Amino acid sequence: MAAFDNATLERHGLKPDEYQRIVDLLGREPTLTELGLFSVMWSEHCSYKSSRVHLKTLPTTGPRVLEGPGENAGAVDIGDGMAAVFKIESHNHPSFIEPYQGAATGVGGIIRDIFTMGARPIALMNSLRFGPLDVPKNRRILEGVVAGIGGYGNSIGIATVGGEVMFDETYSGNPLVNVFCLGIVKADGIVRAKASGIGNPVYYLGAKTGRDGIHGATMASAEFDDKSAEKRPAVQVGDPFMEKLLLEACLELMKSDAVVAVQDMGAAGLACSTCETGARGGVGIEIDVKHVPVRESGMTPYEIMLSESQERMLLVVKKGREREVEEIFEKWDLHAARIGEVTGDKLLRVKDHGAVIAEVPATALADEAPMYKRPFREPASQQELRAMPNLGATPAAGEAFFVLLSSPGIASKQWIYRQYDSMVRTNTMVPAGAGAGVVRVKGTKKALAMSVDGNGRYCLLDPYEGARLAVAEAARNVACAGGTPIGVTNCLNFGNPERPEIMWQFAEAVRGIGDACRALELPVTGGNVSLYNETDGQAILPTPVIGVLGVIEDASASRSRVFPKAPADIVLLGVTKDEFGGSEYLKALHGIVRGTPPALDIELERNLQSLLVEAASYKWIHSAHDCADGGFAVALAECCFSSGAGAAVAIPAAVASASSGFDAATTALFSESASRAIVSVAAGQTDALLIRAAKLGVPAAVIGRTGGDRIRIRVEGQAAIDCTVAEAEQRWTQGLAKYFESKVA
Amino acid sequence: MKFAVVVFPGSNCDHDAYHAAKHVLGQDAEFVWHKDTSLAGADAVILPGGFAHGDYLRTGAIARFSPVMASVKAFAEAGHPVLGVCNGFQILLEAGLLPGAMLRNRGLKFICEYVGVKVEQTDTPFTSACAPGQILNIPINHGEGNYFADDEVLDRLERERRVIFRYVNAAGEAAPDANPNGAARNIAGICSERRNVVGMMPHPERACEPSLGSGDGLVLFESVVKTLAEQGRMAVQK
Amino acid sequence: MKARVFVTLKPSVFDPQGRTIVEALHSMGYGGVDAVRQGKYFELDVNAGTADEARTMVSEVADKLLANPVIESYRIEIAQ
Amino acid sequence: MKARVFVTLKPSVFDPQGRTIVEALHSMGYGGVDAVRQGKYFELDVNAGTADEARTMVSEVADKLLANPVIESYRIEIAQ
Ligand SMILES: Nc1ncnc2c1ncn2[C@@H]1O[C@H](COP(=O)(O)OP(=O)(O)O)[C@@H](O)[C@H]1O
Ligand SMILES: [Mg+2]
Repeated sequence: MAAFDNATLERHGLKPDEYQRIVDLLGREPTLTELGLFSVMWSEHCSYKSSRVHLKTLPTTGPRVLEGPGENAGAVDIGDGMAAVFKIESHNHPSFIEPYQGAATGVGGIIRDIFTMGARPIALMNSLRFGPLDVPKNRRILEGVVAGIGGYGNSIGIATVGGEVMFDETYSGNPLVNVFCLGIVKADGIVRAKASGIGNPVYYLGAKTGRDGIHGATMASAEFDDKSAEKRPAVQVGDPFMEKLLLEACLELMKSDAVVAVQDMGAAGLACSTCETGARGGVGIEIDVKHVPVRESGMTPYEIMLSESQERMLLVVKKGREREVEEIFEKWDLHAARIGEVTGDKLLRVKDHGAVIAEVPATALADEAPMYKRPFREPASQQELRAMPNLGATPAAGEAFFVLLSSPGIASKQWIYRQYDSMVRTNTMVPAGAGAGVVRVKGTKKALAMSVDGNGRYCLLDPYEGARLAVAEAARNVACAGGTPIGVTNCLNFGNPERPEIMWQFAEAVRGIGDACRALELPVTGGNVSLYNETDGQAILPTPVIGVLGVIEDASASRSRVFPKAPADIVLLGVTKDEFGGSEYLKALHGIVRGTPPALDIELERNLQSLLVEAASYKWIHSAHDCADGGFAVALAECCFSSGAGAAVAIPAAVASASSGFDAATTALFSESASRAIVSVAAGQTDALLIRAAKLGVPAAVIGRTGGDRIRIRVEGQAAIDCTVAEAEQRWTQGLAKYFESKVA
Repeated sequence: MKFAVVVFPGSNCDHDAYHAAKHVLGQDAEFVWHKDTSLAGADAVILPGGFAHGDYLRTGAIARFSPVMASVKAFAEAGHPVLGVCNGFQILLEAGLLPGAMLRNRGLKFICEYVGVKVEQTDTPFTSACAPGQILNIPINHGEGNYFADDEVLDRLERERRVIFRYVNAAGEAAPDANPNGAARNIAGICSERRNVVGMMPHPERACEPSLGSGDGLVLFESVVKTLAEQGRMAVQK
Repeated sequence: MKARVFVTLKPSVFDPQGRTIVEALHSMGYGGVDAVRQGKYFELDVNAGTADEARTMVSEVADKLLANPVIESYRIEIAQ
Repeated sequence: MKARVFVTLKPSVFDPQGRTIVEALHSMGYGGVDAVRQGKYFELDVNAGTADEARTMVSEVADKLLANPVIESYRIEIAQ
């Protein structure tokens, strides 16, 4: 190991055996530029070296799948000759370092992944995790992240139609920012990032290259410690205006057949985009860094190749068609530069003013990264976590209800989504905060429904069940909106995979996602992995976030969770059992994450979802909402909020399973059993719904009516909750907002 | 009739205005790129919402120098209807086609939500089909909609009945709690001296289809058709 | 040549940002800060023969673009 | 006492606003402006015995609130 000392390798995040692999692949020592290329391409972030063995087990095929994992985003057929392109991605570490820009550039990155495929992005969602809000720093992070998401998405003009936010101490030093984007494209218009055609010119389009984010990709793959502050110069600044121009120009370009391949420059910038497009197409790419537009003077080729400046694209154009594409660049006032061409030798060759400074097989960088089967082991503490401690006296149900409603995890997220443009391009069918995201597809009768969900508490207690529950919940939310789930994307946020306990969480979660998706016949078309989310040895809750996309054949059948003003029957679908493990109730009232998460009967779940979709399509129901965090009582209240209607219902006691020791009312009201939903029924359709439910084997009961201005719940004939909608809503509305109240009148 | 929707780099409600005019209202509409200078054939011009030039520096500050703006000015001076929505309003202010300026929202946050908007005057081409005092439920979507002008200008606007829209509560009062952004005198929209140029922060084009939440904004588009028909200025196609 | 332009809101214009900052400072214990006004600051690299030429050009630029005379005023400094 | 704080992006940090302004100026015919960087400018009224005391307080305030140390740096001027 002559050429580089250990310190240099360590700075590049390369282990000695990894370095040896490089030498073997090249048949020589790498140059410094080459070392940099390997460093970023073989980082955890780009190569998935710890996660690949597991990800391979996920189901990725199905009749609707047009593009599975591997491309910039997944694509599924939605009928009418159209495809939906969607993906979720994390920007966790950058958002901790600089919340506004970290989140903003995260949004910018996922949007590029979508339009790179030729699709017009039409909706965004975000899944966020923060530490408790009584800590000022956590408030500042949340405030910055939300402003950054809005700042980017609002400016570029893509509606943010949904999301979720949860809080836990473990996210204090490691907030999670996962962003989802959906686009639509003609099914035969999908553009791949596969270079081809020897001699075709390679163009660089968009913002100039600066020293931003050099080693961002390796940073995202290393744990935080006290020294992370030193990595700060890496911060990238987002420019949504530039991206809007890129978006419009690229979509215009891709309408012509002059463009062969398009690839955005995200993590690992020019290095990644050149070797990946080359490797995918089985060709080589040669560029000269002297042509790359730079923002700062004195940039070295190493820096130019590794820079992560935002809002840049790589294009391969058909030879002879250059003028055509250049005219489009000019129309949009975009700077473009011809930086090289496609070659037949399968090498990524980088020149600096003609001198070759790196020459590496494109596949060595893109595909030959080491793949680790890291050891995994169930943590010794796992059994203890699953046991329920003795909790003493149970508070009155009415009190607990108010505590839950004002708990930031459950409270209204209006303070957040009010800062997002949720309507631009006039497709949004379900208002922000009223259920799954639903956007119509203009030019068709259809709409698309989408939801992102994940529950780190469940996953801590049982990562396998927790992951299955996340798939089920996201799909259920889509079904509640009237959508038939058709595809899944996922973002896997975990701690340090070099620790066997974390690797166990990861492996179990992936196994759970795979099993749930197979059972629900949902292909996983893409996703993202974010590891090393830990600070000083304290890992985040294992947090797989699942994004589900569904189709609503008739957009007018889309449903929100909000009760109608006119009186309607309320039907509860599913069964409530005594299931408090990992619940919001235990967290909000007792400050603990313990027990066994709710059991998931996947057959029941599947039938419930079919029923919900059918009931919406026949317009038997006005509204549908699943019972999730906080249980039945919280879900019922959420159906009342912003509807102007109250509800009076009577429910039976929960079915006893593992007894938590709570009284009958508490159990029935706050247990978090899966596979349940509250629907309000259109006049005269109750029987139709109940008959269909019975056929599908979904327990269903009329529990009361909407109306009045109170929320009244009786359990086993006893009054359990009786308050005005207004007083409940006030707590729910203030629960999160109170932490941010500005004193400016 | 034909609406011309001006597209600045960074406009993002251009398609929404176009969609409302063409597909909901059923009139003709066309996009006009900001580097073009011809508005030939247009009966009304819309400057749409969005973030022209990123809204960098100040909202509308750079857009007002776009080549198309000279034509918009001439079009307005000839008495034709011009509507600026949100960013379009901000551009009209910067271009001096309407008086005043925009400050950041009082709460410093971007706000996207439905608000109550009262139609104060119906003698403009964009409110002629409204009932006097009608309250529209339409969304706002901006970070800088805090309308400012000095008292003299404000008094003059009131005197000349040029405050066209005001933020109001459910009771129809322009009360402080109905004011989402701190705008002077709850002003949501104003018109020019000749009344043909209207700027407003709320987005009527987003509220043209009840299935999306509200159809209250369509009346503004219907108003133009009505006014132009009354003036015999164009052949109604519908 | 370097030019700096300071753009500030006119005294008669309410500055919501400045106000929020003062309140935040007070709640952080900085009672000693009575008032804050937020403005914009631009650094320009200009190509001009003399400082006077630079000033003329920069004033034009400030008048036309950098400041909005309805709400803002500006001040220019030229440094060689 | 009056204090002024100039907050600018660190030199290595990309300034999309500045870039957009330069491009606008070029298309308006001001080719003589080579570069623009946009920053923030604050005027503070502070209650302090001495200029040094004022400076100490204002630096603290700048560190904590006015500037984002991750991407910005600042400069302070105290005027009596
Ligand atoms: N970060 C966010 N961005 C946008 N919308 C959000 C966000 N967090 C929550 N919401 C919205 O608030 C509503 C309630 O969220 P949640 O309680 O997680 O929904 P559910 O109970 O259906 O899982 C949903 O409509 C959701 O889309
Ligand atoms: Mg949820």
